[in-house]
Amino acid sequence: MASGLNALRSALPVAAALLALLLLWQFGTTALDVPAYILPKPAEILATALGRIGFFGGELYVTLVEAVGGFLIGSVLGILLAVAMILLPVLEVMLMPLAMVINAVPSIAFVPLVLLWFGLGMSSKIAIGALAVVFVVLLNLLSGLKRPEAESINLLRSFGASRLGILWRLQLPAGMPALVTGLRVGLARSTIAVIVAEMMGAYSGIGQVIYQATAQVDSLTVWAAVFVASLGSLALYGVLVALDRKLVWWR
Amino acid sequence: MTFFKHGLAAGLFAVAAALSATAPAGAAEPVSVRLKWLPQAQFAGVYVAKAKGFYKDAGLDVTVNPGGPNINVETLVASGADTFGVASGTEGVLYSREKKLPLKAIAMSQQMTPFAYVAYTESGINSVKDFKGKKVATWMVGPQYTLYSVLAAEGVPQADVNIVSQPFSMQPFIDKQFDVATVTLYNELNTLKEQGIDNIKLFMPDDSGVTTQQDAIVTSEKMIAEKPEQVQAFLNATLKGWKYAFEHKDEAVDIVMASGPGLERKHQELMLNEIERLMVAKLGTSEGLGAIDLVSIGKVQDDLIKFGAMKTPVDIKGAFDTSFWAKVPAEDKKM
Amino acid sequence: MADLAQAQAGATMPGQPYMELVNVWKRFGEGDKQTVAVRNVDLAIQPGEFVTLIGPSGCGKSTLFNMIAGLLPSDSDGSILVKGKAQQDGALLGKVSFMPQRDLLFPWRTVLDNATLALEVEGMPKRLARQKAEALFPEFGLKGFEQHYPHQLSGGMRQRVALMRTFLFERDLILLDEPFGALDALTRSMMQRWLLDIWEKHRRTVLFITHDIDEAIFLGDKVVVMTARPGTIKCQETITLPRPRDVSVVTTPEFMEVKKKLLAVVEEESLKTFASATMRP
Amino acid sequence: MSLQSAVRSPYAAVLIVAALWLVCVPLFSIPPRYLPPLPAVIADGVSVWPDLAAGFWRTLVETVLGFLAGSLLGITFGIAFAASKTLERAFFPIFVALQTVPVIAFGAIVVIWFGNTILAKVVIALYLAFFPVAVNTLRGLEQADPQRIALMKSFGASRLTLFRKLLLPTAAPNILIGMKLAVALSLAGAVVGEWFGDTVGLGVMLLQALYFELIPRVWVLIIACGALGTLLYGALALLERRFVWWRPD
Repeated sequence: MASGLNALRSALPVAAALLALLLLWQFGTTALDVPAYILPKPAEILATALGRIGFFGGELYVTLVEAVGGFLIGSVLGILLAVAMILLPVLEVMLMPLAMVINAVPSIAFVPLVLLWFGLGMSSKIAIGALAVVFVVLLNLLSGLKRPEAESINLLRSFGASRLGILWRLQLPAGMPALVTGLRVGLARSTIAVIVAEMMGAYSGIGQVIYQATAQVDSLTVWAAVFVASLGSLALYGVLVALDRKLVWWR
Repeated sequence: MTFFKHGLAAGLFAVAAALSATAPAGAAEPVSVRLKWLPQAQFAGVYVAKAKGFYKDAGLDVTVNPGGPNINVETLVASGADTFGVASGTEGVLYSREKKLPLKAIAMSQQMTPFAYVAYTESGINSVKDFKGKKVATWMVGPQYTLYSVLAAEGVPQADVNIVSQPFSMQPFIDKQFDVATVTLYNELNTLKEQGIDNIKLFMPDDSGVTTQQDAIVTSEKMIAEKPEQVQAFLNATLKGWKYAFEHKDEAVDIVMASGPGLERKHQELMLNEIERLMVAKLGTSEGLGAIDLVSIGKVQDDLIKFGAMKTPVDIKGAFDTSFWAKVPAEDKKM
Repeated sequence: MADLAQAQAGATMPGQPYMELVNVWKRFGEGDKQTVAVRNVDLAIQPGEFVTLIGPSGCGKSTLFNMIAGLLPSDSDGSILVKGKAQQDGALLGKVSFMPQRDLLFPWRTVLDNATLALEVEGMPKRLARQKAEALFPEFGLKGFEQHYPHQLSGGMRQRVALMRTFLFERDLILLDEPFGALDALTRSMMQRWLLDIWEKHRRTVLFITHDIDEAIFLGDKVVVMTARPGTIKCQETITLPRPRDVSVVTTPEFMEVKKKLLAVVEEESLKTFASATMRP
Repeated sequence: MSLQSAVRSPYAAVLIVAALWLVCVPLFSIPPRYLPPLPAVIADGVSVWPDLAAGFWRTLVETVLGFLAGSLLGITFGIAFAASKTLERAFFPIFVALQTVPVIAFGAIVVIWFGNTILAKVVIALYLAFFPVAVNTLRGLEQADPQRIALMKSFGASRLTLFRKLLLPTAAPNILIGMKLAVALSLAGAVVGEWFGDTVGLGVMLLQALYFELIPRVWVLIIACGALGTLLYGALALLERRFVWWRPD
């Protein structure tokens, strides 16, 4: 009961702010007579989204499957790489500079290659999603795994713990918050990368909807698609925040 | 609208103008033209008109703004962000008018359908009728309706053809993942040739009686109402630029090459040749460059409505204003 | 547990020290940059003995400790013997029950699971380890806190959890590195008495580092004083105060006498450290 | 010693990768559309060198401007959020939601609002960059130890002094973490921004390479983007070493 009230209290400011923004948008565009092809009214966008909810839902589903697929593959790869680098420091010395350089390249720059390699189907989107995630997870987790001080490691060593034992009992749990940060950043990146890749070439998905609607001067569909996409990635983000509480329960 | 004119946009445009200010252009009117794609020989006329001073002579200080994916020329021209545009084509203008965008086409660059369908010579596909039961790839951002029209004109039921979405890359066709693929005559066809693929057959929509004029030159209704003389001046100079480009191709390619980073000269030369073929075809020769073919436009609209791409027909004479083109001096448009 | 400790202690020959350091050195760096952290340390610890070690800060106590715990190899000119046998590099790991200065509790583990950490590393099934630990909770004054997380505990309680973790790792030698250094005086003296109770019950061999002379005398059978860096053993003082000891022992003349003597030594060493630190360019 | 190895290892890695590239492509006869031979890539880079240099410079300028503006805005929001819980509750979730909006969907709108100037790219870079800076500034400011704040207050420090002498330095390491994330995002923003009708820049060239299927060119541009990103990241890391020499506790 009390927690429900608390939740309400913390949700109130954001609800108020959102409502204020939407009203400003709605009445601002009306008052200034802004045409829909420049900035549609929120009510129209919502009506368009709801009116073709099945269509948008289907396209969003494709995009989310690609984003989540890429996210999962990228995360697992990133985690494995980080663990390998912690266990084999030589690997870190060799691969880290390369990882930093690749991470510095915006993942959209790889879209052309990925489309050529994996075709227009879902696999190219999953690949670009994974690419957008892997280095964020790697870099974050690696710094997290290194967080425990030498003293804690020494304590475990004095108990006779092996390298793997130290990793499992100390470094992995200690690296959890950093991993979660990496996952959060990665999820947002993979969704956007997937949508961009869909725009550049795809059979379906929200990005392709946006691209086609733009070509056909259908700005309401563009905005509705963006709105739906944002709702989708917010939902994913929500799942991750809940996961965060599970993975980092002790804070 | 007013908000953008007088508020944010105006201020920012002032900054923009200050940043991109060219030499003091005397009385020349600053206007801009938005292209549908990145700088390439497809827009040689515009670049030539600017480089050779045709615009300046006409009293215009033209800024050429390239396009890109997710840049919609019609929206930019309708909103006043750009004065003129080389927009998508017949379909795009029709969609825009249906969506109540206050813009009109004043000329049509390409006189015949620039799309064509390619199949390998050994595939046994000898006519559009043979598309039946085959995997045919086309771009799903508009050109699919041209394919539908072609199939309809040839009496091939759409349901009998396996139509799939085509990537921007020709690689799947090269790898024979499709039986038939769509090309533009000025770009993808050349890409295929450059990769040494010449065992192909071409099927042109115009041979099936389907013509859709592309690369519409558009401007806003406001411009037409308030500054018709500028609209006329722009059109005259642009067509003159095209004529000059076709008569001095080497120079035209030089000018295009200087306008975009990292262009391949060979590819641009081929492109200019094909663009010439498209622009001087049909009315392009009999009437002159940029002619508007209201009959073909009417047919395209009928088909778009039939295929569900448009819901309500628009007034074609209102959407395509032929009056400016009619007033272009013959020496500027006749080849 | 006491039986077990005695049984293990019984394995040493009568009169033979449990652990012996013979001419132990530790140098860091090479050539001109070389610094000597520990120099020529000779020390014998008898089974069941409570040895306290004091010295000025930075005297190399912790380096010495790390070597005894097996975390740091000693230089090759000396050796560390356990029950008369020389220990090769790393051989001591897992043989000494080690408690570092800070409690180093893992924030993601409950108090109970922090206490069983060493047992888990040993490979004991979780259920068994927990049972074993739970039995010790009343004795360590932590009953009812089994499922708490470290951040919910006071400093004294955290230290007791760390001690319990050390005790549960049943080895003949317990190394305690200033375990009460961060506690306030009241809590500290309570913890000292409590530690003695526990020790008397279990009789494990203890080596205890501190920089508090009172603490060293109060707890130890033997007080070892280290010199300023490079650290070596300056003197050893056997404490004959009767056991069990309680707070009143601190005010006895015997205690005062030992303290006076040690204070003089430690003072001299501290001054040396201070002087060398302030004279450094 | 550590500095030396730090300087040496990236070069070593680059050389190793180059060598592998050089050897593996002919060895396993990898088709050029997957990975063109390194000499072909280098030759292509040389052939467009003036454009590449101009594009590199333009993208660099856009990225830096967007990054600086975004960082400034992010720090401002971070401070505002730290100062007012209500503000944070009201706007933080909206900012999170904004992060999920693909800007690239709004090419035309960006051009309508911000023209076809460098400003449009800067705005997109700013939009992408400000959020990580805001989040990390907020987290950093929240980390200030209440006891230290009390200490400063006991010295009679004003709010401004407290902020300048304690809160900001405490938050600095976190702010820099945010800025390191932001610099990569600014680059992505600048590249995408160039897709909205520009003539100069790495993004423009990338787009052209994509549609003309110039695979060696794509690799040239990926390498150029990587160099640009690494350069900026390195500059930031240097700045970090200069201004945040202490370790956060």
